[in-house]
Amino acid sequence: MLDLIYKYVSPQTLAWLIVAFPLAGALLNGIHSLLAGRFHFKPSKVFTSILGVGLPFFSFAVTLIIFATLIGFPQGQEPTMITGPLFEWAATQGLSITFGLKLDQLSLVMALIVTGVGSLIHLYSTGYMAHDEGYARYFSHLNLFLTFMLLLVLGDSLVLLFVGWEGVGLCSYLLIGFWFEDPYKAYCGKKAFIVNRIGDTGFLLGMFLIYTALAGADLPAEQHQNQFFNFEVIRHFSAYLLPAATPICLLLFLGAVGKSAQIPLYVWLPDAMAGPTPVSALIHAATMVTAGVYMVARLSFLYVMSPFAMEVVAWTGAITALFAATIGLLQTDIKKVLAYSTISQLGYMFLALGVGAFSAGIFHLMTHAFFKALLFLGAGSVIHALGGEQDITKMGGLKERMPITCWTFVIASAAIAGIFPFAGFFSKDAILWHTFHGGHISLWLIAFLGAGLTAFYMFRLVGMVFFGEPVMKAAQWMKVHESPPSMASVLMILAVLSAVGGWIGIPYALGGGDHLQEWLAPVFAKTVGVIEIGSHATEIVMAVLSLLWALHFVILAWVIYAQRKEWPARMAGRLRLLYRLVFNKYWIDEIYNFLIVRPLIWTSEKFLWGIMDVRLIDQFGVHGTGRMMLVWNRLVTLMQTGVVQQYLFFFVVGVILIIWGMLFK
Amino acid sequence: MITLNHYLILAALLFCIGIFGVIVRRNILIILMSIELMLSAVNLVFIAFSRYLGGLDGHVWVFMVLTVAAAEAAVGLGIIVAVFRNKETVYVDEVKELKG
Amino acid sequence: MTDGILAAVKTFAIFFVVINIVPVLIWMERKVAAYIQDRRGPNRAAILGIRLGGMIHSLNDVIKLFTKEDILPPHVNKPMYLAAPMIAMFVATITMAVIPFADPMTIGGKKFLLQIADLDAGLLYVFAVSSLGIYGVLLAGWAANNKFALLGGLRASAQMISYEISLGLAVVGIFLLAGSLKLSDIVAQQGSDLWMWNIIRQPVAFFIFLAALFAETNRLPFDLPEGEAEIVAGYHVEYSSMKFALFFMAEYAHIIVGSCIITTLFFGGWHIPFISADWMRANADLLLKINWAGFALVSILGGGYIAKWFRKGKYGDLRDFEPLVIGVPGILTGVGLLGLFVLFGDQVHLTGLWKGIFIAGLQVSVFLAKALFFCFFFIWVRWTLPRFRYDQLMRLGWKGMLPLALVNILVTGWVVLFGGHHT
Amino acid sequence: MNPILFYTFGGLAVVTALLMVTRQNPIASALWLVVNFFAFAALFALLSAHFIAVIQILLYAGAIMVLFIFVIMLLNLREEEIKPRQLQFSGLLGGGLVIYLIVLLVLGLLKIPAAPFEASTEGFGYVAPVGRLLFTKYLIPFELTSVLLLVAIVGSVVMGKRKL
Repeated sequence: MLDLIYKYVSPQTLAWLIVAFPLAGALLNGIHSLLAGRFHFKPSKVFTSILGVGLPFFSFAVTLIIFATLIGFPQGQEPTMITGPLFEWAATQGLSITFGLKLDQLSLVMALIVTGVGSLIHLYSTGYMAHDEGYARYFSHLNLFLTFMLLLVLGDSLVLLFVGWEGVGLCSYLLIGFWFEDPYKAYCGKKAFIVNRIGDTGFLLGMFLIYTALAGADLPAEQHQNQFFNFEVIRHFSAYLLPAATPICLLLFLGAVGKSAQIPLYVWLPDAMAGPTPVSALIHAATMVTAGVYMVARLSFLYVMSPFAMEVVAWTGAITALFAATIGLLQTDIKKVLAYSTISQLGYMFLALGVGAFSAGIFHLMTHAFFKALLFLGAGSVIHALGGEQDITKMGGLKERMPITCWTFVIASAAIAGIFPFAGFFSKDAILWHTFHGGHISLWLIAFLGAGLTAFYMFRLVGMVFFGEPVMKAAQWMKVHESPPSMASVLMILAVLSAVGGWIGIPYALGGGDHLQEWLAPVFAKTVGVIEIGSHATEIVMAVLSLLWALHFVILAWVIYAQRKEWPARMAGRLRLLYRLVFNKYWIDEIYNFLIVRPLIWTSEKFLWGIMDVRLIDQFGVHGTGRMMLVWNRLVTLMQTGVVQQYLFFFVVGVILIIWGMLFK
Repeated sequence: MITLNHYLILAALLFCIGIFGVIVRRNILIILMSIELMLSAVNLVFIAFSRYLGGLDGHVWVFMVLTVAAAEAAVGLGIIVAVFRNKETVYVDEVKELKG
Repeated sequence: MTDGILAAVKTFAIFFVVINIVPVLIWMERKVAAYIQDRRGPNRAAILGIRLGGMIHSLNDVIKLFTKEDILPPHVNKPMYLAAPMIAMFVATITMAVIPFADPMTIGGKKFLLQIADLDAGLLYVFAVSSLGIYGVLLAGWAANNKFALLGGLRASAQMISYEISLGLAVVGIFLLAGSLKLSDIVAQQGSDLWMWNIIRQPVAFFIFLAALFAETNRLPFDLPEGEAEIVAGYHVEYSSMKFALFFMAEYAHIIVGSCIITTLFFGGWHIPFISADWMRANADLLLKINWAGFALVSILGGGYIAKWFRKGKYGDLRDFEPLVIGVPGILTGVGLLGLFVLFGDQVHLTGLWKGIFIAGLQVSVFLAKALFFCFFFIWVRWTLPRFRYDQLMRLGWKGMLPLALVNILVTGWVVLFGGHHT
Repeated sequence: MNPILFYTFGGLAVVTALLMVTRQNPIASALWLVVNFFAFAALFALLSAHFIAVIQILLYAGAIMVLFIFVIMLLNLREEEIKPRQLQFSGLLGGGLVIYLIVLLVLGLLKIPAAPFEASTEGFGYVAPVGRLLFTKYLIPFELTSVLLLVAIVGSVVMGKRKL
């Protein structure tokens, strides 16, 4: 089969096709949409759907082919395929940037997640967005997002990664503000964009630092050919980065913090829920937000050089995990709960990276993509069914009306809560085990607590939405219906993935082969405290412990929110202050508003605009230039008499002066 | 014996006479003729150097200059006729439309 | 130094020939005009009853113009008024400088050109000089301070500028074929093979050139500068006596020059068809004998023919004896030559200088014969075709002949490029 | 390099140039310029540039100057009237300036060591070598002149038209 394919196309071409397919979709749909707007016709839904869904699926298929190819590599030979640079993108004296792809184990896993989950969500969107005005525009943006995301994960240089990084940021902005007629939603898009920019500043500075460190080091030119941002080059010369490793890693991590919504830059993610739900599922849960994780994993060889940076990553992740989990406990908006859950889970991934368990982080990234996408899509299904209702206090008992959604949602919740044998159990357990085993007991404690809270708030959600008695009026209740097949089928596929997706990473202790770990290992740098395989007993004990801990919270949540609905109110009354603190998300947004946003606006308006711009630049710069021109003009017009002979006269005077200079110097 | 310097001085003289014509005369036709004279003086330098150096490149450039002179005369006379049609004069001091 | 003297002699000789052909041409014009118009033409002026078919009339004209009062009108611009006819005549004759009349003779191992100057850019020289011809007309028209003259001058300059372009472009094909601008090269390239003559190889160029030449000489059908029905006499309306004569001579000199150029460019110059110069040199004696005998026979027969016209009492005065005066010496000369030929014909062997002179003389005669035919052609056309209107003239020049000449260049270029005629 | 010929034609060129710029009558100016061009042609011929000499006559004397005279006649220009006073002053100033320029130039050129000519080679300045150079080394400038001429043709036609 593979031989047949490679008879006609080279692997390199195939690799490019992965990116090219969604790009083609984006362009075609975009043009379609633009033409429709220009010439006032209704964009064809069939055309848009076939292109918008078909091309990502093609992309997925191509990724699978390449994956199969790489799997088939003989033992010992590193299954890496770097496609040759397509073209030189920018070249200066000391820097050359080529446009090339790098397909190795890590990027391929990412590409599979992106195209696989992405394609499913595209399919789902055909149902969810069926009645929307901007159908073609939506798919154009979504395809464009896929393009950039693939570029991000497949790019062979930091610059290309950054292109994808910014590109997905742009698409995120476009899609959050997809319904831009609503000022709040447009505001949310803006907020996401600006907060991300803060992180990107750090990212850029980190890149510059890498360049200065490498370009200033007088390296053999034939080995790097000025491609200082190429991953291979950076890796090859990483020793030269040692002195600057800590600032570089921290700055790059700032970018990751922004993109992956970690403390303190997580504030945009909950607001990003303003976009269509499939967008939340794809971008703000499954793919884009994991870009930071991918970046840190990709540059693992850099991070291991700076233990301090690793500490920072780990602690940031752990605190975010717990902090977001506590906020998630009391949220009443179904998507907000999931948003905070996403932040929390991303925290776990960073924790894994921070303690050096890179493959565990990627493993969790993968399982998380499955179940979080499923959760969001399930939530979308519910919202769709309820006609846009998002408040979980007004739901309940939906199990009766939409069984498929309900049970897939339960599977996903079990997965995220870490219930055996669903996907999340293995990945989360791997993180916890590596944290514990790496000697980070305090981190482990925080993560362990967070894991319990995760189980609690997830089943609180399940309980409040799908179980118990319905609270809505009968008329409305009768309208609730199961989602169309296009959506339901996606839910089921993802449910299967959430259930079994973790099995490729079953550790040796539990009788598995830890395939993912094996597969990814060559990509990552070895951390200082190498994990030995051997203490299987401890590992099993830990796993059982965390399972019991999660189950305990599941049951607790179940009891409280499905059976004893009066308990939460009573608890809130008793812990009034704490309740208000958590319910209002620790007033973080307000604090930011007070400390940063308002001073910034004040300075901009009063000083930068009122004084700098109007007084200085306008008066001296803009108008001043004009006035200077007028003055000069008057002087110069004196010379333009219109009498050619005078011009020649002056010309001759000049010639005489020159000859004078030559004769009598 | 006649040397290159003789030719150069002769060309300089003729060129300056051309300049004199351009500066002093009011009749635009004569100004144009003076310019042709200047061009010819330059041609003389070209030819003299070409002869001195033994190459024919100077001849080629004279050829180019002649082409330019012909084009200049055609366009210049066209302008003069047009100006005369509008202003009934060929004196440059009476045509000052381009005054700043 | 000898070169200088030789050049001066040649210049003088050629000028002399041209000046002396002019009266002949004038006579020819009158006679041809007369016969075309079915009348006798001039036949009154006579010296001792000898009229030479009216040729004495031309002599009369010359004397008249020389002795006429030289009027200088008061309203003219004097220097230019005087300069104009000189320029006209000067320009008309100096073109002859580059025309090769015969094969170069070799005298004592030294080459002797029957041509004043064999310029490398000979053809360009011809055009350069002919383009100067405008000055005479233009200045005459302007200096006369007469509106008819000015109109004539303006017409002349516009016409000459317009047709000069066609004139120049027509011959581009010729020097593409010859690969040279030297007139002697062009003649040599045509050779004595009739099929190599440019009249065969460049017929289009020939007709364009011919028409443009008519315009350049201001002859009918392009004589608008002096169209007497419209602007009296055009540019020379204010001229009289010898100054007028100069214009008059310049016109005929132009015709001669033009005929010489046509002969050179299109009709193989001094070549005799199918008889190459080498063959002539090898068989000089035979040619001499043929010529000798032929000339003798022609003299006898011609003299006899003319003498037969004698009839006593036709006029009742000296004119009655004119045929005898011409005819009898002709017969006697012929008989004498024949006798000499019979006596010494076998013993004559041309060698060295004499041979060269004989061959050159033969070639010059051939050249002149061809040229005179074209002079006749000019006159023939003049009395056959009507005058163009001014707009027709311009349309023909710019829209007819110019594009045709360009197409001719293009086609010739292709043929030269692909036909392997590279030189 | 005959000194007599050089001084004859050089002197002729200078004198006719001076006459050209000082004549009141534009036709006289033009005619003196024609004579001047003949002197130039003779100087070119002295420098063995026969082709250029002929071209000089053909183009300048035969075409350009005819155009000038034609235009002068067309506009029916008469003698130039005497200039206003301030223009006379500026003319004087310009004349002085030019004379000074001449003095400077001649002084400068006299400083240069004399550079005698060598004997010219056979065929120097003939049409064929110049043409060969035109179509090989200077092909692009040569072709560009055709564009220049086209522009000039279009320009003069446009200006010559009363109404487009």
